Amino acid sequence: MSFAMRMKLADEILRKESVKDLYINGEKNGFEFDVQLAYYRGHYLSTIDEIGVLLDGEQIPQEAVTFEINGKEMPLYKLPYAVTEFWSQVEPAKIRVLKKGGVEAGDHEIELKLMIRVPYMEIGPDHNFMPLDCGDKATVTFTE
Amino acid sequence: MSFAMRMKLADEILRKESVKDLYINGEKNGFEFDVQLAYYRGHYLSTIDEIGVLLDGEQIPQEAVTFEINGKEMPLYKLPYAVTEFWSQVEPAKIRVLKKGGVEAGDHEIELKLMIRVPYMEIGPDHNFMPLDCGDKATVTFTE
Amino acid sequence: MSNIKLGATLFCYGTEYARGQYDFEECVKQAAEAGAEGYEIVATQMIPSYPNVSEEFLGQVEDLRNKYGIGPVGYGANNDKGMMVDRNLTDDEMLADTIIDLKSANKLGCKVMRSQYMLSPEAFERLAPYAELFDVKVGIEIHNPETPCSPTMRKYLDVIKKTGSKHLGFVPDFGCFSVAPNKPQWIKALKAGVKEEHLQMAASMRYAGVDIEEARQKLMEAGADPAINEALQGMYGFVQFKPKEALPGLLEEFTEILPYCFEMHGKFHYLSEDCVEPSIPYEELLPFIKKSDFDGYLICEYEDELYCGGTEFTKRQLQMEKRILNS
Amino acid sequence: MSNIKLGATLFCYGTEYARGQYDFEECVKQAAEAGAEGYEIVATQMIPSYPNVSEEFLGQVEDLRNKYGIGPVGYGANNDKGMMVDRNLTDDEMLADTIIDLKSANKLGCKVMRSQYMLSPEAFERLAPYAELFDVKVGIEIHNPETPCSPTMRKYLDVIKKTGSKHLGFVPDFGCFSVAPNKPQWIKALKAGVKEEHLQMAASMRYAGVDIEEARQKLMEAGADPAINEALQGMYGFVQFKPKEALPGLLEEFTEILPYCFEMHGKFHYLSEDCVEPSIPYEELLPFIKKSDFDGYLICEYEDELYCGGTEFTKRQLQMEKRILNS
Ligand SMILES: [Mn+2]
Ligand SMILES: [Mn+2]
Repeated sequence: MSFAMRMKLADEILRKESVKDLYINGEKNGFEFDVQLAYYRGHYLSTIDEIGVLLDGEQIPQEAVTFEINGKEMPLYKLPYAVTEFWSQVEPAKIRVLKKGGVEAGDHEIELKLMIRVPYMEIGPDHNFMPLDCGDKATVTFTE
Repeated sequence: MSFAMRMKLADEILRKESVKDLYINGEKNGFEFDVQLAYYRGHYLSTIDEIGVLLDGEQIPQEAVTFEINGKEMPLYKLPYAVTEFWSQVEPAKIRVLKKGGVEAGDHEIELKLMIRVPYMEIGPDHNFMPLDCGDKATVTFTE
Repeated sequence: MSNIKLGATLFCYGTEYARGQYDFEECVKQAAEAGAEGYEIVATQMIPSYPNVSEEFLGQVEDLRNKYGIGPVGYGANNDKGMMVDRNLTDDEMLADTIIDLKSANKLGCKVMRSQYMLSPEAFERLAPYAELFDVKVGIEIHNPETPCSPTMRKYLDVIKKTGSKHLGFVPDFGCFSVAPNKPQWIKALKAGVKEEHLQMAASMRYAGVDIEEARQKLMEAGADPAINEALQGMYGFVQFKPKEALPGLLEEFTEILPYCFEMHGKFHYLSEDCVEPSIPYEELLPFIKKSDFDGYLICEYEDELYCGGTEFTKRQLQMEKRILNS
Repeated sequence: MSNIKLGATLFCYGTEYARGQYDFEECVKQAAEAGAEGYEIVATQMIPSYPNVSEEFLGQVEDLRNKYGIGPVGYGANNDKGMMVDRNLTDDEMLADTIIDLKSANKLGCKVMRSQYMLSPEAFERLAPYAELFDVKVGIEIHNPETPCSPTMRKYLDVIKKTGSKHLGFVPDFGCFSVAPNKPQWIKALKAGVKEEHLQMAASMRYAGVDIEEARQKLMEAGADPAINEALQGMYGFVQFKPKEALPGLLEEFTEILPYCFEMHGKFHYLSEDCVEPSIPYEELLPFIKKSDFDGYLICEYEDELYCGGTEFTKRQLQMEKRILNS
């Protein structure tokens, strides 16, 4: 599938001002950020076909990333199965990334890959639905 | 699998005193009741292998039954997929049954069929886990 | 004698809502100010605890009814057949989900629910007793490129007639009566550098029923900017259009399903200051409905393809509808 | 020199908790009154927002610490490999879930987490850097019928040695040192009508290593009540036992893994008023640990097979442990 819909209703999907260091036992050991669902309606998390985080182009291991909505912090692997977890388009999800020692001071590019199936737009047989690219990237400055 | 574990820690799984008529637009059109998870710990709903309700031995259509925990009222078909919905053993679920005209006055037997896989007790290869029978039945009196 | 009430779907303010410019209250307020007598709520868009309605949200809905004088009259359901990771939902499952929607519609006090044709005719048929139980009328939306009596819609018509249920019917979306190109796509293409002559050429080919691939090739040969592709896709997709001469035939189809309509979507894509929708023939449609026995809400529905917000356009749409209906 | 702290798992009060006789606070209070210096919490049993720890629950835990003087010291994790409908979780998935457990353990201030061998040695190995990040030591529980150096446990020992991580280790459950039949099952069988002589016969065959099917057949031939089957299943299952002569060998195995133990489960099934566990050799085990370099909590753990509640037994167990350790 080469074509994927995009619907960037809001300027920022990945919210720059939400990017923060993540602390464990008082020390920087990762980062977190908020992301809004880039569509005019909400979706069950089970419509997520692909999700992942890259820092400066490098893939973060899936087990080190969590996704939180509705007060539930979930491992990424569960999202495509989460048929009862509805993501409202006006409630940003919080993505948390574990990274030993945190992110070095300076500019870094954070990328979220996020592909969704639009579950009421069937475009072919055999479970074929309109793909929606909800990914985004942003360059942010981390401090000491 | 002929053997299934039972762990009726509490006397009543299906709580008799919780059985009530269900009203739609002011008229009796079903019934509801609470059920506790019959095990010493909670489980993800995705461990449910089988669930259904019978009234006086007659199966209620699956689409007419819902299961509510954590403020979410869900159709039965979703339960075996609900990998992020955790059912605490001390928070009863509410089962709601749609039935046109409600239940006639008099004694009736309500049965809940509920089979769960104990997900940390592997008893064989190929996704074979200890079956747990969490079902129950109760005879209750409905009034006019 | 018709009894047409005018409403708006809060979906009109979808852009403002997504950007955090409007919260739910502001959407209701704007719909009231635009002149809507009631609103449709797209459940997946604005119900915080979707698919269930919490007591908290219900309380807010009632507060806003007291404050602005309007409440929900239509429940916009989606039918997410593709929501599971590895397979389509079965009819049993689609039915079960739609019953949850019925509960929520009923809780909100909506007497009408819009469903989509992802709900199969077979599941729709099985829904009838439940729709009756909750006293919520469920209408399959007839959305462009479908027309009132296109083969797919005819299957639902058969079900409605077969069951004889007063709780099954249609919600025609006026986009299905488009007889001219979609204005926003035209504007977007021009902005993207496409020449007007090439857009005209594309529209002519569409009127003439030329195949999309052939049209694309001819446009490329004529030197059209590749940015024309999005507009072309639209002309053959969800905003396609027929020649004006097709209108009598469409109205004939409309006549056949009208007895089964209890809500309509007054779709619009653009309304200049003179309040004319360039692609949808409101001057013909509204008098036609006025003469009919239709009793229900005409819900105006702005599709914001320009991402410019629906506030001003929705006011114009309701003005336009009133003007035509009162003339 | 050992440094043994005495704790209790709130699982001891599982029956009272399930019946609504005790809420979470009462469980903590009872553990404190029984003399525990800290408690283990089985996450799937008592964390309301499992697998996450809410601020609300954390607040309650801190309130109870102030009120009763004890807090959580061990996090009992389950490893639900079979939680998905149609397949087992992969190592990647088991690892991801266990990291969520680490977060929750850390949030509760637990320095030790009990895991189960459903978490494969390979996933356990990959857990090391995360356990270090959160500074939570993760121990695989050695549960009857496993023994400290049984083939399965040896695989984890290899991983612990290979990684050299101070954050990977074992939590031996003393049930693995059983050298006599389980008392509650004996009691239940007698109540169900089984004759004592048939239970004795079953135990003798178990000691002698007779195969379960052969044992069952011999018991039936001897006229045993079929209710003996549950007891027999236990004797060959999770509450199996070895002859007393096997104890030195077991303690030798224990010696090999002791450097990697940072928590132990003082399992008990029954404690009469004289405070003796009929199947687990505490008189030998506790002096053995006292002489070692073990530094951590000995968490007493009542397995309530009689559904009679653990309140009284847990008090006795802590008395018994203190008596032996202080003698
Ligand atoms: Mn519409
Ligand atoms: Mn244990």
